[in-house]
Amino acid sequence: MMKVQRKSSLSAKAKHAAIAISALALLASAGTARASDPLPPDQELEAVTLPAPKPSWVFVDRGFASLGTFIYDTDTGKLLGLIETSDISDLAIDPAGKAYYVSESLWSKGWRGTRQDMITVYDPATLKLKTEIPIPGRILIDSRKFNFILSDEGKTAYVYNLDPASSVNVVDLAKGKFVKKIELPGCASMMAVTGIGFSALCSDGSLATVKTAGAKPEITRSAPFFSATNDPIFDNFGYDRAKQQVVFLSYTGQVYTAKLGATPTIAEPFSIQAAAGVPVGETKPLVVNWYPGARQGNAYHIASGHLYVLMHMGEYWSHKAAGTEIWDLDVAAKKVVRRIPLAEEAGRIAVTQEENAKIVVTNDVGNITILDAKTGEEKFKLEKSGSGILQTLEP
Amino acid sequence: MMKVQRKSSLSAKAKHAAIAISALALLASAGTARASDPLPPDQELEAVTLPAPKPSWVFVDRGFASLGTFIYDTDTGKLLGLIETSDISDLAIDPAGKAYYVSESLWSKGWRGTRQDMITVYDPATLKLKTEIPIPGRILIDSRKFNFILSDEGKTAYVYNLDPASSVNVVDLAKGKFVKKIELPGCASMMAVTGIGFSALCSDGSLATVKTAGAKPEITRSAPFFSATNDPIFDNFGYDRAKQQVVFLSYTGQVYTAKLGATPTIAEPFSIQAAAGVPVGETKPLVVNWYPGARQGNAYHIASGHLYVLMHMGEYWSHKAAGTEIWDLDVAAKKVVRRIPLAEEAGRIAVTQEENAKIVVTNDVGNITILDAKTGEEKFKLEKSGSGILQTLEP
Amino acid sequence: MKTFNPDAMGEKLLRRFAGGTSRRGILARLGLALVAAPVFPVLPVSRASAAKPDRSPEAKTAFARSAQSKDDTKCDYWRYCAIDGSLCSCCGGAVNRCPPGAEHSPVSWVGTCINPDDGRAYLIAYRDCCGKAYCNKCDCDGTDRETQLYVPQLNNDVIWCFGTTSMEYHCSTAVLVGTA
Amino acid sequence: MKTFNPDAMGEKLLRRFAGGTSRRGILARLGLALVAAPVFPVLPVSRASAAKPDRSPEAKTAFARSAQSKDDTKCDYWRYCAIDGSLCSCCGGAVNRCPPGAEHSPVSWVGTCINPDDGRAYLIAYRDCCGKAYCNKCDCDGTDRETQLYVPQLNNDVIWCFGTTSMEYHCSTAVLVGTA
Repeated sequence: MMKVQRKSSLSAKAKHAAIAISALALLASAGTARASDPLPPDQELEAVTLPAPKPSWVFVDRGFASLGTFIYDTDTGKLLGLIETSDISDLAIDPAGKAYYVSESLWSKGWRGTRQDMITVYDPATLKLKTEIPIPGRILIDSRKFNFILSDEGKTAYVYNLDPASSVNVVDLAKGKFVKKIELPGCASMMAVTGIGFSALCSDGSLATVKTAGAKPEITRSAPFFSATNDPIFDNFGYDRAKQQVVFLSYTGQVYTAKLGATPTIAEPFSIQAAAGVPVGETKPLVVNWYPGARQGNAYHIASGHLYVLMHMGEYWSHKAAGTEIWDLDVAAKKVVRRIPLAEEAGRIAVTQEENAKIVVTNDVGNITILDAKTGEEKFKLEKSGSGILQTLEP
Repeated sequence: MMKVQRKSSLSAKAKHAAIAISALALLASAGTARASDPLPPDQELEAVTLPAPKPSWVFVDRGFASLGTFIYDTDTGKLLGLIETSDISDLAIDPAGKAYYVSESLWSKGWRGTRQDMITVYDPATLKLKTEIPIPGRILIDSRKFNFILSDEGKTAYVYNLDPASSVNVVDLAKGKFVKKIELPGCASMMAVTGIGFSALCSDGSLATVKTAGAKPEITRSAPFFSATNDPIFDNFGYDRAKQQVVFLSYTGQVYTAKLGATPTIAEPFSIQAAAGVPVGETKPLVVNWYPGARQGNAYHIASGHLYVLMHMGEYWSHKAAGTEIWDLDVAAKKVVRRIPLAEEAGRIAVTQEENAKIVVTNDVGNITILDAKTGEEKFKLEKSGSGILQTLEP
Repeated sequence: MKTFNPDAMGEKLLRRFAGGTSRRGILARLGLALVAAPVFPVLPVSRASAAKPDRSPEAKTAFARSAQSKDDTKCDYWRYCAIDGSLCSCCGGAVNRCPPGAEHSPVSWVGTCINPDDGRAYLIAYRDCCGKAYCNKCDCDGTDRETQLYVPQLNNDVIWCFGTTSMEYHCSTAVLVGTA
Repeated sequence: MKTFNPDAMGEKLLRRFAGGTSRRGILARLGLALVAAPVFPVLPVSRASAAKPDRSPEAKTAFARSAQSKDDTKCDYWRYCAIDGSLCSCCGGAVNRCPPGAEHSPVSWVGTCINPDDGRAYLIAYRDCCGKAYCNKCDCDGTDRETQLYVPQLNNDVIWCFGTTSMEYHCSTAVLVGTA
């Protein structure tokens, strides 16, 4: 097996041969030590199986043009396995831990041939393919948390599509069937709303809520509450499924909380910079300040209501810049309670939903760092492991 | 578009913002300079097209688990385009420059589904797919030069297969059709033999020659002339198609030349180390010496009869170690006429078949260096461009 | 304050680039998108496009202040203020032209960039070249006025290979459409 | 001088690992390979397997002299003397066991490695785990007695995913077969 980017270990070995040889006198005695019986042959073993997904696990997509999502245990730093997420696919985890779902687009001949969109279902114990559910389409974009979401305790999936009109494909996971397509003009990034359907962020600065049950879906919109072009809300945000509570963050650092439902209520925003005692973020150029940013720049710890945000110094429109600090925001208290400087700047952040939460950050070359969320202490550093989206198990 | 391993240029930019701002006074005058008319809109342009392949071009496979083969011009160091070679595929270039052929294996659903083996034909000017020729199978291995070869002035292709019995699939490229399968037990790495068929290296240390024309292929073998397990001949070697002359190199550094035909003749070997005035390579451990090695460790300049060999210091069985020097061997004179030390050790080497030949070497992280073959002078260095097989146009 | 309507612009682009029958499917679908989306956003690029635009350095983004107009294989080339991806000019193509074998997407996301030579703001269409493996050369990520997925025409993460034979992303061009 | 016959060994491996009906196709084809290949090589590992083997450091390869038996996630672990690829022990599997979801190839290439604890030479089957994307963790390339493509059982570049549902290469195991 040939592979790219291998260390030339052999060649290094050859160089050290001379040194090895000079150490032979020492090795000789160990080399001749001998047990009486030879080692027994290995028994044939089935592939390793996994327990149901745990809150301590983090799911690390390897990144654009890379295949697969690694499962790491943040308790041990160990790699547990790989879920077969194809390029630009999305992963969703059954809340009861009964399946991994991959929403993906495959062509019949590599980059060419017939396009096939589907939700592929994997057994969480064996990671073997269980079934494929064909769907009529999905958006092609590097994965985001809110383009493929589960609802109704994992019985329904919503798959976002852009072709380039925007719509949502509704899939009955219990029956393994595509149900219907709902047009959703000008909106994206879905949140499941219990008993209703889903909500989504819209280009007019509103929150749309879609009742999916009826023959014809009903779409209502809140009053506009943000500017989609002047101070956009990041389409990565915090969501407490049980409480139906969302925490949004805008480019300038405005924090919005919303309670979802048939008629969502959206609270007055506050500034994360103000919450940290630094100047409020502005949209005009030439002002260098702390801004939130990065590709996946915030992670919400649901039980404690803390939002962990990747922050960097820069000017406005630097919203993709990697974070140099993690700000730990107590959302209810409107207070940044801790600022954790990062040794390596980070492009993505996730948090485990454990009581003793761990923060996971990655950078563009795929180095993963696992930190204690309370102390900021570095627990593990895993090199070249993945630069794509991070996910943890959420209640 | 999100991608892996991007430099965080934006973030660096943000950091420099403060500096930029302090330089504003200087910029101000330039910023207000203004032409009278605005720039005209761009015209719609077709994709760039390419001339027929040139001897100055080098074809660089991007490596295992990477897609595509870059075309670089060694005269300019410029990237000209990408041929769609899928993972573990093989590329062959029509000797008349009328087509690029990709021998490949594609599954209908990414890593799963139905296997489809084919020769895919690309137009050399537009790099667009022209046709696909289905074949019954091929070996899966990272690409080598002699698993997919053309014969009869590009009218016939031989595709090596291992399933795990070894065989050769014969394809009529002129008619776009698979012709037949020839069992080839214990042999591999094919050389086209004009008017006969092909020869191949065998595990008994012989050279097999296959007459393909008849209803039943005839396989004859030379007397064994090398040890396939004690001092194997690298399955990458030099081949002069016109003269039907091969130059083989063994792990210890023995150089064999052979004249192919119905009954090939194989000359007595000589030692490349002896040809350089250093001790002859041996098979026993503990002897540190110069050895040939690397994944694609030698390249033959046909017109001059020089073999360029990647050499390293090591012990025997270090035959995959990257080269630290290039040895320029005048095969007919049995003399190493130049030793070129390399700044970065190299895993692959190729030479352009121009009169003023250029040597191309790459390493495992995909850095390409282009050297003048006569002087050893570095002409271009191209970072992270490909770590897979290198090919040049051969007469 | 004059505002910039990316929808109207999208239609203009379509008219210019998407002629011919083979792309009728995509046009039909886009038509739907445009008709069905009454709330599509307006982008406040008034600083650049108003009658008396303020093009002083104080009004420019960090990108615009350091942009150059000489080398289109570098990320700081002025047209790349909102590009994301590999530059086609490094992949065998050109700033506005696909490499051999790649297909230009008829639709795209857009940006408004300031040319340092004349100080004017121009509308740039970042049209992806599609149907070949990811080039992965000269990867750039300009983010001036780039927004989120709910405004896809102004989001540079979407794979804009619609109406092409294959949706495989190869690289991105920066086509000058006109003054903004 | 006792010689080692990798073909006979191949058959032994097949008998042990390839039982069951689902792999009959591969067995049939392999049978063909074994029958049709009268010239398959013998590997001179006499230093390791002769009645009175010379296992002194002077007879060992550079790999064998520096090999260890404690950590099977490192390239210098003794069984990896002729492995090439990602170690399954770094990918959620074990030295002789596939990671979740991967399928063990019934056939493999082989190596003869010396265990530093007892000084004995053992036959190691490098069975690939297949059907998942390339793991790309702990990539190692041991080359003791590794030869070229015309002796595929002793070549570590071949993708040894024969008789598995998918031929996608994930990682490699090092299964101890017995003394060499």
